[in-house]
Amino acid sequence: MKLLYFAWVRQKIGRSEEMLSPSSQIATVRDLAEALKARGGGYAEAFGDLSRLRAAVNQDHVALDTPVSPDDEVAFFPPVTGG
Amino acid sequence: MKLLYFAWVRQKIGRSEEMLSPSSQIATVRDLAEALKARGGGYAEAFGDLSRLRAAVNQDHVALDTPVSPDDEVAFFPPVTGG
Amino acid sequence: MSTRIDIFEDDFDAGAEIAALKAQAGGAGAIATFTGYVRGEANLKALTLEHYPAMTAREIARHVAEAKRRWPLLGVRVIHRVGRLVPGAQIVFVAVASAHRAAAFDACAFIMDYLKVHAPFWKQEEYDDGVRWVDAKASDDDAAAKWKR
Amino acid sequence: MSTRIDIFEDDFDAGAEIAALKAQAGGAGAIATFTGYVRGEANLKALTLEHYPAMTAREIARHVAEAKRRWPLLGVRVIHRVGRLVPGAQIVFVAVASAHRAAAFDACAFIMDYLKVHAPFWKQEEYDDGVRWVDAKASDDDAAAKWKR
Repeated sequence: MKLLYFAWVRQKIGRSEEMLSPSSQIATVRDLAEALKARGGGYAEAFGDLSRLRAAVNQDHVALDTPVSPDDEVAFFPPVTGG
Repeated sequence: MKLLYFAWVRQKIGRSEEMLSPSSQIATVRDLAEALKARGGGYAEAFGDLSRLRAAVNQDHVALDTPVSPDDEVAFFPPVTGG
Repeated sequence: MSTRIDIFEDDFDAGAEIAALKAQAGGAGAIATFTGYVRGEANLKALTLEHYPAMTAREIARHVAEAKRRWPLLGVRVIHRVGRLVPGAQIVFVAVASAHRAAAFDACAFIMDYLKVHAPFWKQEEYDDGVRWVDAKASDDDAAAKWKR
Repeated sequence: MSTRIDIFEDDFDAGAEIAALKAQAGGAGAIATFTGYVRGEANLKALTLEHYPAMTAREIARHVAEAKRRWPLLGVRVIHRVGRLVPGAQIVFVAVASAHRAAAFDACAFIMDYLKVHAPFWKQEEYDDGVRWVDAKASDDDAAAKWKR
């Protein structure tokens, strides 16, 4: 699973992307976000308030309850501010 | 009085402008149009159907019943087609 | 607010006009433009535009002033060509600068609708077999009427 | 229908883009454009735009396709800059060619409203005393919502 982070999510985490082999417990975007939050540090800050985050799976905006699978590209970012 | 003609009004009359010393009978734009029509020839053609004509006095669109005075600039033309 | 209105035979450079407007309208966040071209429909060879210079200049200035009253504008540029124009040629250009995009778009469309309907221009179409004067169009009257209030 | 979409750091020449669009959209009678600039409000030093390249390109293409479905368009050009931009800099350009002006204006405003709201860009403002991420704006959401039907 490829993870991408943008804007202040990227800044808090300290990287713009990473690869992850998700555990079988991770069924949805929310599960993934909770697992990342549990890493603590910048991750805990970035994922501390999920209402402030938006997500995309394979470049489509999705709700947190959307299923994810290991070969997905999942992105986390603040609400887009537009151009 | 300065008279100006545009588009097919100009073409039928054969000139784009002329000076006129209006008789005291000419009180309105309509009177002026009728007097010009009475000249016959191209004027009779141009002013044959007043519903097809529009007029301006001193560069303002006006109705045919608008008064005119000797120092006005009066223009006759078809409905504008815009740019 | 800078306003420049020209009615002439010359061609124009839309990019240079946008840059000049931006230079004059310092804080502009938005410039909306419209460029109109002669369409080569039905074997049209050329379009010849005639106008009433003193009245055209006054009327366009009045419509631009009305646009300034309705929207917070920072600059307006209007160019309208007259004379003989062949299909594909630029015929009209309106650029409006404002802080925000909605005002720039709306004012540009507003000025264009008036130009296309009420400005004292008369068009003559030229075909292989002769010329004919264009009649005023009802659909354009509708476009201008929507701004009435 | 020609469609060109670019998201890059480079500056652009609006006039050259209009000319290129016109050349590709032969019978166009109308080109409406919008150019957005960085506004230098409240001592802003610069704006830095970040985006999600794969998603940005897809989303903009989808909005342009939706505009083509709604209006009879002959060509669309979209440029959006990313990276660090100072006040006064060009940031976005949309040009739409159509046979008639209403379609060109409406489609241009439609694409701009979507770009300003839904396109996956994030903006960071830079001041003398630091930087801050810009929050999503409700007024822009309203502008995009008016096209829903």
